[in-house]
Amino acid sequence: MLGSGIIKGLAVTAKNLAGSFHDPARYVTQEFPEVQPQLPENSRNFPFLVADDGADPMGTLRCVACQICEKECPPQCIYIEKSKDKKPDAAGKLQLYPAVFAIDTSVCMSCQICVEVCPFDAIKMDQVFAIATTDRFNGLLLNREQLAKSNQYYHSIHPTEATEVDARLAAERKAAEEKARAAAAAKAAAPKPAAPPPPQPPA
Amino acid sequence: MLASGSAAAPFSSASVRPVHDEFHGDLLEVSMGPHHPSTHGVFRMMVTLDGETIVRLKPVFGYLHRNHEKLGENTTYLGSMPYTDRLDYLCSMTNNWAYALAVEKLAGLVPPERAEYIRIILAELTRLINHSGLIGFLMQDTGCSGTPLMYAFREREKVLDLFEALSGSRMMCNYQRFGGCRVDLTPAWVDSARRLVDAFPRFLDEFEALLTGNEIFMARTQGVGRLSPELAVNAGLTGPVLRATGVGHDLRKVDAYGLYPRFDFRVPIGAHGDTYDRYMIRVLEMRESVQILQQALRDLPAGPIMDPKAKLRGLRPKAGEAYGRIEGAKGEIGFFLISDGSPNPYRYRIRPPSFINLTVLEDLCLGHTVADAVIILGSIDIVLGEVDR
Amino acid sequence: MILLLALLILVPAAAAMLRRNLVHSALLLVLSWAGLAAFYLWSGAEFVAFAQVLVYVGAVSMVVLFAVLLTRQNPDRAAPPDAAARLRAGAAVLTAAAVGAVIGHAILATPLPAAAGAPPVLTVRQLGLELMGRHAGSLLVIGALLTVALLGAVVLAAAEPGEKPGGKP
Amino acid sequence: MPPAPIFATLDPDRAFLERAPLLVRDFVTGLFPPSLQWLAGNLLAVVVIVLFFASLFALLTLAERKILGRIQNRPGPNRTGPAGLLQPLADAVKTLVKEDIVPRAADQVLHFLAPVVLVSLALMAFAVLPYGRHLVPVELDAAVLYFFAAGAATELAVFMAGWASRNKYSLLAAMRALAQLISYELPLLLSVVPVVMLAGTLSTTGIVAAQAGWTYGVIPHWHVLTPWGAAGFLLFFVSALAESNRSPFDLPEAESELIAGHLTEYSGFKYALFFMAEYFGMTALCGMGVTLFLGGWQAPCAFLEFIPSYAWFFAKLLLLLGVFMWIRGTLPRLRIDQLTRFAWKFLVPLALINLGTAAFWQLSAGWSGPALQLARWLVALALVAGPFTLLGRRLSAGVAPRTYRYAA
Repeated sequence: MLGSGIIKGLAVTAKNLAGSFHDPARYVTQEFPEVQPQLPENSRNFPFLVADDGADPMGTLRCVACQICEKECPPQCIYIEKSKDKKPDAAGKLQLYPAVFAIDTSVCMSCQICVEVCPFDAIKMDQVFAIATTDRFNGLLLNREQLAKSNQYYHSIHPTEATEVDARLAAERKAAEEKARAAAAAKAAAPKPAAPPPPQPPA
Repeated sequence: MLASGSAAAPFSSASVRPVHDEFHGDLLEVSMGPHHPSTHGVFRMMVTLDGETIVRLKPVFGYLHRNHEKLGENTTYLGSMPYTDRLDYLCSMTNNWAYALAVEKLAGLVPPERAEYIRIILAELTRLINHSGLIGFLMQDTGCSGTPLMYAFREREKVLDLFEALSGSRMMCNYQRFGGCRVDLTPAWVDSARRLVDAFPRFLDEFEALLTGNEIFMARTQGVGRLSPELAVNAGLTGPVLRATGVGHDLRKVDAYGLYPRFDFRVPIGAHGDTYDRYMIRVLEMRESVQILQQALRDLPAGPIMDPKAKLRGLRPKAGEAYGRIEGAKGEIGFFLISDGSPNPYRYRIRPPSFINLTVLEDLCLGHTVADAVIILGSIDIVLGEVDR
Repeated sequence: MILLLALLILVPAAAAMLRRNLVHSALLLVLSWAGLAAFYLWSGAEFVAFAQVLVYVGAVSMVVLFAVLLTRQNPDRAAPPDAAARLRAGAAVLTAAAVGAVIGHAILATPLPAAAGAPPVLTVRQLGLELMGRHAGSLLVIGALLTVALLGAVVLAAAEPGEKPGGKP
Repeated sequence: MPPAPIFATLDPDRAFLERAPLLVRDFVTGLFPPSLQWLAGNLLAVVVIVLFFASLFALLTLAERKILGRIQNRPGPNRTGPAGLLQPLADAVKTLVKEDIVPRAADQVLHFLAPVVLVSLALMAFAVLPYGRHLVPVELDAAVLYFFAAGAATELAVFMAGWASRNKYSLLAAMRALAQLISYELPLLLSVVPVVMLAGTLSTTGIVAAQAGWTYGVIPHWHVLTPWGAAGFLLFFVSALAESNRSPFDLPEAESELIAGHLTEYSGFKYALFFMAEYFGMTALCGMGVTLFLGGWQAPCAFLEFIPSYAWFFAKLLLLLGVFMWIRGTLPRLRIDQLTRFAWKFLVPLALINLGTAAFWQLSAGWSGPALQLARWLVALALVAGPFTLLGRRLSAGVAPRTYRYAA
């Protein structure tokens, strides 16, 4: 019959019209400003620098300015200048730190390759997406101070990932300490055996 | 009175039957695009009309050329991976997979079984959203004021949420790595994927009830833009456009790459090669993808997701060349790489299916009206990011 | 009132003659038909007025406009008023004056009966009965003619002029 | 069948709500000297029509976007005012403020005249619709003919718009619009002829009166409930869709092909005028459809008579407009040649045959007794369904859902 396809189509739209009033599977619109979207944990936007202690971000930056992310970043939007002096990092070892660490967020495409390649877990992906600025040039060039955020904030946005990273870092730190302690013990033990053997004449 | 174009210029391609030869009225030169509401992005068609029927059609594109291949030669292999998302920005997962496949052939890496399963699941999910999105846009061209498009996008949102939960971004996933995948699937993700896949056939039935039997849609598309199998094969077309003409060429069966032989699915082929067949082939392909997804999600093995030999940085494949190709939603998407041992590929070439499928646009549109040309363009399914690279 | 209506009919017709742009003159012609319809309304013949609007302003004007559009006319081909054109114009004025004189004489000579009270209000039903009664014969002839024309048009449209490129509808 | 005795006291004519509009009118005309009263009464009617239908137009645009939104599972405008109620106001202000660009090459006079003519003709069509028992603005003997005369003249304005903007697209679209309007004028008129034939009068109040009364107090004598009436109503409805350039036939403003058709070169308030004219045209056609087939202001059942008659008219009107919008949200568009072929090779023959069915229905009015009644209905239904399926099969000859095979 000629009109049957059209009538079936009309029935579908009628079902949707009615459905959109009560069926949540159909009425999926979230009205944005009022309803904030719950982003999944892995969601990523622009990167940020992790600082162990929120109070003194510049002091406890994990980044050691090794510039791997600067080399690996496809659009080359990271600019790092190493510091002249060194400062102890979390494990007490003397490390460089970035005097200048700038990301041009107008170029960055948040592809998170920098996060992947960073051996020190110093840079992670943020979830803030409402970052419109009026100033196109300086407003989008984020410097070190604007990028740094506390580890605690990192825990709040990527909980599982943050706990894994912390666990790994803690394990590394413990291994480093044991190595240091073993080295110290070995150093302490080393002078004793070194003392007795000198009397043997070289054969 | 009417702006007369070049009066009866000689018809370029030989296959044009002299239309209205005895009445050479003024030919009307109409330029549709580059920002025309129905050209799927920045694409322009210089259409020469004799009255209502098209006598000549010259596609003009290149507006979205971003020098992707030259860029590929100046960045490391890993550096090009996020750029492949921007090729066919509706199916970033399949673009990634094709590129990863090419580099794996080059560097001799073998992804573990779980990674292969994940790739197949993501590729089939991408096929679902691409086909449903395309049918939504095709219906938008025929005139439904957005209803099928909104239904398709409602389902697409659910799949994009899955992609975001997995790779971090809805469309620019940058998920595949050479030798496996970047992030493992969490059980919660697998459950929501299974729920989505089980609900998809209901959406498809509703979609088909709205469209397949619709007399107006059938009248507008059946017999419009008829493509002969010979022309399709000679023009090197691939994907649903080729299968609609009756040629059953599907890389998942031909190359049997990944673990596709492990899944049983069928490849639908059309008989008339017209716009209606191209629409129906995509609907049937979506149903087959649901079959594959259900099987893949059911027996997803545990295990590592990355080839242990694979190093993230400093990948220097030995000198040589490789061509990795997969059955993307639009057709055969292939990456041809020549490496000279350095971290950057010497030559980085992409085989874009929608660009090659677009070459037959004029042959399909001759003799039709402007309204048909819009639908034919819609049925070929082009994405300008991939056409212009 | 009648003068106003007469002006409404004659002025657009005259203007239509003078306009260089063909489409403008066609539209002015339509305006004069509308004036004619107003005249019928004024004289109380509602049915004829609406029929006039429906048939003329609705359909015949479309035929005229389609004709104007589909024929290719080049505005630059308007012939400059050379000697031959002026001679033709003079002859045209002469004949027009002669025809005008004959019609004027005819109108003035015939004794017009004075308007006998209010015009008879004719309801559509009486019109129908009149048509079906005394003038049934002529109505049937016209009806048959129109139906044949309509069916002819349908048959013509039905017979496809050979396979149109691009396949079925 | 007199209305059931319990409601005798509530004779519809004397119900207060029923007489309210008349009281208002008498009060207003009373303010004027007797000589001007006729003028005042009609002026009041004009003012009421313009105000009411302009606000109905505003609400219709909002309702359309809301219904389309809900069909597509999205809320539709809800930012301006509660549930988007101020959206029409926002649209009006926007169109008023927007700059009104007139292309230099355009023909200024025609370019300005087109929307004005279109809106005035569309408004004129409202003069003859019987909104309520006593609410007929103009009591015309040849009302239906007047209505379609006003409708036919709108084609002229569409042509003027297309021609005046001197633009390839709009000229192409104007030619298409004309072809469509003309080819659907015929089925529209032919579908109305049986109603006039059976009602015996061209005046709309007469037609509504012909549909009065109910059998068993529940089934109304509306034309749509007779076989020829149902066929006629469907034909009228489809032709009305095409006449007002709505959904499956909205070719002139086919966005996907010729941008905005003959409206390409219009902006600002003139563009809004075109839309207003389209909605007025649609409402007028729906009003006429209600009057001819759905029993105008007649209540569907005897005991519902206490609801004032104009409420019934507008309920049915809104129902029809709702179906217009529902169809807009569902169906794709027809191509120009399919559209005209559908009119000439399907609607016109069906309308002619429907004349025959109506004639048969009129002649067989005398058959009484259940057997004869049933026979009468069956013959009439056969006369309607038969040609429909035959012509339908012929129209969709090459078009059918296909079955697909799978590669080896």
